Amino acid sequence: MSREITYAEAVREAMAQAMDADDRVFLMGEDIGVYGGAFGVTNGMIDRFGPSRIRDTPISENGTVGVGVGAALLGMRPVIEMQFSDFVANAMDPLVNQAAKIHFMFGGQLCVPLVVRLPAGGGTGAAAQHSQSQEAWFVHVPGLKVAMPATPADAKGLLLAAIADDNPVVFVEHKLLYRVRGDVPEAAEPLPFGQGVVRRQGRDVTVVATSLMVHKALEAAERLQEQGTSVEVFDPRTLVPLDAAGITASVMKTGRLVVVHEAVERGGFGAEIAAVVSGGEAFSYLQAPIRRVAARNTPIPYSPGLEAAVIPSVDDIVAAVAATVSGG
Amino acid sequence: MSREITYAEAVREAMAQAMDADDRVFLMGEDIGVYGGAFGVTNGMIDRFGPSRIRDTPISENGTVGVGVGAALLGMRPVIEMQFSDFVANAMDPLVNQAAKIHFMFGGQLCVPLVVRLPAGGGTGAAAQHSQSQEAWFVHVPGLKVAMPATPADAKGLLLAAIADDNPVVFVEHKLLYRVRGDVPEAAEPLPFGQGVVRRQGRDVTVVATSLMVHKALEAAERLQEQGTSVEVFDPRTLVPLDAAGITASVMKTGRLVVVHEAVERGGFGAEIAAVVSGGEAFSYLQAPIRRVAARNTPIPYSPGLEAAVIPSVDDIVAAVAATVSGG
Amino acid sequence: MVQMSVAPTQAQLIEIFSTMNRIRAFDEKVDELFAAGKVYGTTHLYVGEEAVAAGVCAILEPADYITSTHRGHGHNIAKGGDLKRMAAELLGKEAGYCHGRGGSMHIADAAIGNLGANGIVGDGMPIAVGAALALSMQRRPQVVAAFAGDGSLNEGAFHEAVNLAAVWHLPVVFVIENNQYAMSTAVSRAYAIPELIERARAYGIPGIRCDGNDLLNVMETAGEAVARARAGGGPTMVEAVTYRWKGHSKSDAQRYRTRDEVAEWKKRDPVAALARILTAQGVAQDTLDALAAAARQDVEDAFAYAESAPLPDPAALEGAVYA
Amino acid sequence: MVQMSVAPTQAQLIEIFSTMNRIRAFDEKVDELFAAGKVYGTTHLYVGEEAVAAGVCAILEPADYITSTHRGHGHNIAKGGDLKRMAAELLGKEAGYCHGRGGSMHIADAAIGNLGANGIVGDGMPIAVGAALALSMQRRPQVVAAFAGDGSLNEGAFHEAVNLAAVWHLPVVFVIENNQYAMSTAVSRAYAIPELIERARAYGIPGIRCDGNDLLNVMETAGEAVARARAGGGPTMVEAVTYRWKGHSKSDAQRYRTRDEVAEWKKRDPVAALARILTAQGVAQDTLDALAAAARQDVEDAFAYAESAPLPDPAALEGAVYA
Ligand SMILES: Cc1ncc(C[n+]2csc(CCOP(=O)(O)OP(=O)(O)O)c2C)c(N)n1
Ligand SMILES: Cc1ncc(C[n+]2csc(CCOP(=O)(O)OP(=O)(O)O)c2C)c(N)n1
Ligand SMILES: [Mg+2]
Ligand SMILES: [Mg+2]
Repeated sequence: MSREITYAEAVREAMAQAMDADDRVFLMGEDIGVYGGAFGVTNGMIDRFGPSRIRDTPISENGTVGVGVGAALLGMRPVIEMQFSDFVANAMDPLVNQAAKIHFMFGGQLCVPLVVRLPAGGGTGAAAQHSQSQEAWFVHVPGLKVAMPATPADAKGLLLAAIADDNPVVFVEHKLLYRVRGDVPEAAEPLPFGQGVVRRQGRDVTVVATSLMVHKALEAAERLQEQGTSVEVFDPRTLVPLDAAGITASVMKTGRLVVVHEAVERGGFGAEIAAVVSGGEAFSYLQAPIRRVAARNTPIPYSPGLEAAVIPSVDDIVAAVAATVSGG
Repeated sequence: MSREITYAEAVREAMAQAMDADDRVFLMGEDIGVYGGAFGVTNGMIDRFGPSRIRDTPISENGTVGVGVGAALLGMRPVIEMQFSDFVANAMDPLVNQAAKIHFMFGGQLCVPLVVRLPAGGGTGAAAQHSQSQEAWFVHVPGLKVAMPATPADAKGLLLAAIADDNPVVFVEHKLLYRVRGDVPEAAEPLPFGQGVVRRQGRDVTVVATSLMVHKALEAAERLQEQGTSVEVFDPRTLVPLDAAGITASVMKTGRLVVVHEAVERGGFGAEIAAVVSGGEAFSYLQAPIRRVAARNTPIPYSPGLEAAVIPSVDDIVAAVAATVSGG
Repeated sequence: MVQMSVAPTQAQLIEIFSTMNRIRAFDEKVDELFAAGKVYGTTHLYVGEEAVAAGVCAILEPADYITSTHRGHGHNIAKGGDLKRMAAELLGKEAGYCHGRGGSMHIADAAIGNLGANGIVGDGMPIAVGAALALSMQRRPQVVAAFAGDGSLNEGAFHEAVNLAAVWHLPVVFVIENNQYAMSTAVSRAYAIPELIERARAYGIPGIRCDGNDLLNVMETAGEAVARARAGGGPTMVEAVTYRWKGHSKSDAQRYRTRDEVAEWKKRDPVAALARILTAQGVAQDTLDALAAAARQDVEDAFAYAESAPLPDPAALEGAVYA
Repeated sequence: MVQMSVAPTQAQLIEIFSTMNRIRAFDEKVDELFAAGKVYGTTHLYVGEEAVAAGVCAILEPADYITSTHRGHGHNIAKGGDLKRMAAELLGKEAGYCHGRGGSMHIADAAIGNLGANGIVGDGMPIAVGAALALSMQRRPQVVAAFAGDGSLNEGAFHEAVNLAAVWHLPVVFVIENNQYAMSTAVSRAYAIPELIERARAYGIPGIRCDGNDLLNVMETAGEAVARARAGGGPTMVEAVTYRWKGHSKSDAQRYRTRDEVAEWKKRDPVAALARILTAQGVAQDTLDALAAAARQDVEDAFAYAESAPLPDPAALEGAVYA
């Protein structure tokens, strides 16, 4: 059974179902209680689960993630909301130097089943310190897993899997997706990590896109179809583990690749995808350079026209795909 | 005039000359005073410049970098030593959310001439929390520049340039390079950022390597020469700005690319180079997949045999180049 | 202990009254524009807290520095900022302080010593300490005031910065605006101490609490702290107890507090309180009304200017990242 | 206030004496092996500070938890750790606690409640607070002791963690090993306060200082703190004043302190002090000598075992990253 709910509702439902099923699951974050979180994701949860399990924290991102690690070591399954993704810069140390390494470093004696939810991305006029997309940092940290769901159903399924995972998971949600609606199963069914999905079949070019950009890529694909270009849109859904096989297969079919993400281009996850493809089996199938469509290499500016110019648009994707298909 | 000194001496000399020439330059860090820093880089400087300009800090990486930002706003030129690169995880917020964004975010009113020196890398048996190579994080942050010198002369010249730069610079030094000797000019001559250097000319394959790996790549090239393979070794020296033109030209000449760095492969800077090349002019010259030689996707383990297995070796480079040249 | 020796003159108080009215009028106007959907992004309003910024900045010299917060309009106005450039920034215009790159949360005015508002809670404090370090190394006589909210004292940045200021004995004053809440979190839920200045002792620096809605008390307290800093006596923490009248940001259902509580605090309006003092000193009500009206007019003019100002050109962005 | 009601029995003291000797012997051996170039990497020795770990862990129940530091060998031994697995870890062997992946700075023993040494100064404290949170949510009776150095109290991690423990009233004891220096930095250069427990008040929790070289004083103080935590009375900060005899780590010219100072502190040897107490209680010197010799022998045996143990297989690494 499924029904249409929003992405925010899907995230909330995943957490609530996990909490119903497992006493060890609890939430921590700033203003997640009566306030319901800056984006309303935890709205009402405190009424149902109480302030111990929907645990408002003081403004202490570093301490909160560190405490999450400690609680996880004793068998709890904390789910931490960063109020904005940007503030995870304050918690890099416990995430990277503790959560990610403990299992390995202590020879497997302990594990850290911790989820850190990051409301990421721009498009809200919140400017440079409230609009970042930092997933590439975490991809580069062995010991972390990274999920980046684009749809309500994926948000629910992947979050259930993240909470059930014995490893620390960075869970990237895009603020502009929270209100997006989609069909979501009622049951608590985790979606496996590492399995991408072909969102749209196509012949001429593969577009690998993440999070909000999946939707922009699909819109671009519609437009390109009208121009006679058949675009395959691939959504990896999790960045670590990555469905390299899925991407490779798609590129081997189409012979062309465009990677789209909202994070700034330089050093972004698109580089990793380009490296995986240009370093692998699909290399010899490539008929054109791999193009990246990503944010310009600037902080996110405030003014709507500036912000729109920095963040990739449907037009940008259309142009990049067209260039890739026409160029050789 | 130049003479042979160590990399550590070159770093020290750059700082001392900058301090002699400019009152605004000063150093902050943990135990950089009488102790001389964990790696002896600032040895003796306190005797010459005194405790105000060679400023020992309490163990407060976040605060120290934040304070560095504030001092830079008022015209000082702080050079901060992280005792180990790993601890910069504690200072991501002031570096990323303040230093990198202030100039842009405030419309150019202010600038942040700050240098953060990171003794990075493994090979010392210091294990997971004292051996990381995190340069890829900073490459992904617009507003930061990133230098990664491989030789004493570059260390000196690039550090002089970093200190003279009006922007925040992340300066990555490899611990195992500190004792490496090389010819270094006596004069204070800054080296421009964004200019890579061909360390060795070759015809068959381009190896782009950074920091300590430049030396391993050169050693591998020697060996490969004996097997009849002519390797061009390219050292970008700075990652931001990147000498993309230099890399592209080399790959257009050789038709093959192997990227080597010590950081873990997934999401590493090698991905960015692969993306630059596979997305640019050199794409159609590529005769083989782009290979990456990098640390395995694990934290750095302690035991010498384990550590050596994780960090790229000369053998690994030789094997990757051989495969690239023979595979098509 | 250093004390402010002279009470403010009436002329000074009248000027401060104007400042507080400009702050009030500016943020009321911003509130109105946001409610009408005319401004992009979000904002944090200073209404009800005017005496803190106005009192502290009245004590500072023009050449002194401040660092500000996400709730920073009042700080910039009090330090002498330009309403037109503020309005233009909020409307995302090229004429704004940041050429539209910053918006409400990122107003800085280097020329008047405002080293910047900050979207990251707590981060103004290390920056202030660094500025104070620069002043001390440069042997300059200025001091730095770091505005910070009650919510910011649990950040590591606060802790590390205040300790560095204490150990290095720097000319900085930490002005903690205790407006009772950090977003939805009451001070009592974030701290196990009755007064925030308890924290000062942990770093070996003086802490003084004052009524943040009482301009004279703010000035007296800031006066002591600034004088100490300027005399080489090191940092002080000032806790100014006040209240935020509006929601935390653009959208806030305010489920964490009661209407009664808000109403109670509105009775302690800092602007009205200063008006009463001036009236008691014999200043005519008409004069005060005229000053308030002039403040509102300045704000109207600023936004009128801003509305007609041109938008920035995105082509300039990539060249704007590096100095 | 909760007090430790019963003084330790002689049998207990003798066991603790053995523990302290094992700690001493272990780290003296490690020092010797490093000096001889027989161990890879670096290490931080606990010689001179044995009474702190031994005293605190004597108070803890076996099911209680600790978090440890870079200077962690003593903590693990005091909590009941296995010398063989420690020695094997230092020699990078598969039989080590971490299968050679961790080394000296990363010894954990989940089975005895040691949640791990830590290479990051300060980071054990939030982990301890998290463990205490788990215990409190799980309604279990255990407590957590977080060992931390004097240098760690200026990290944001300390600050945020202690505040969370205070606000949430968690069963955790912060054991601050004040050995006078953080690497080369004397406490007086890193803090503008005379005693580190001054920090406790800033979070609204009790702080108690004790002589870290006096086992009975450590036990009494830890006893009070642990009893409070176990009784639901929330966190306590304990400052144990002690001294590190050896250099900070493998290589340290010790330019920041004098030989005289070190010699002065060596006169206050905590192991000798406990020996004197036992002698005064009538325990024969021979018995004490035998215990010390047995401790040294245990350490020799452990390293002999470790030397002959097999190295780990790198092939296992990639499968070891994720649980
Ligand atoms: C590091 C960080 N964490 C969280 C936030 C989100 N946030 C913005 S303002 C705020 C509350 C701040 O409270 P306080 O310091 O008391 O200032 P006030 O808003 O009351 O003026 C929060 C949680 C942020 N901007 N930065
Ligand atoms: C975050 C971080 N900063 C710096 C270091 C380097 N470092 C390791 S131990 C140490 C001194 C610690 O002093 P203290 O806490 O007093 O412990 P002690 O060594 O005296 O036992 C330093 C600076 C580190 N490991 N982690
Ligand atoms: Mg507040
Ligand atoms: Mg110490």
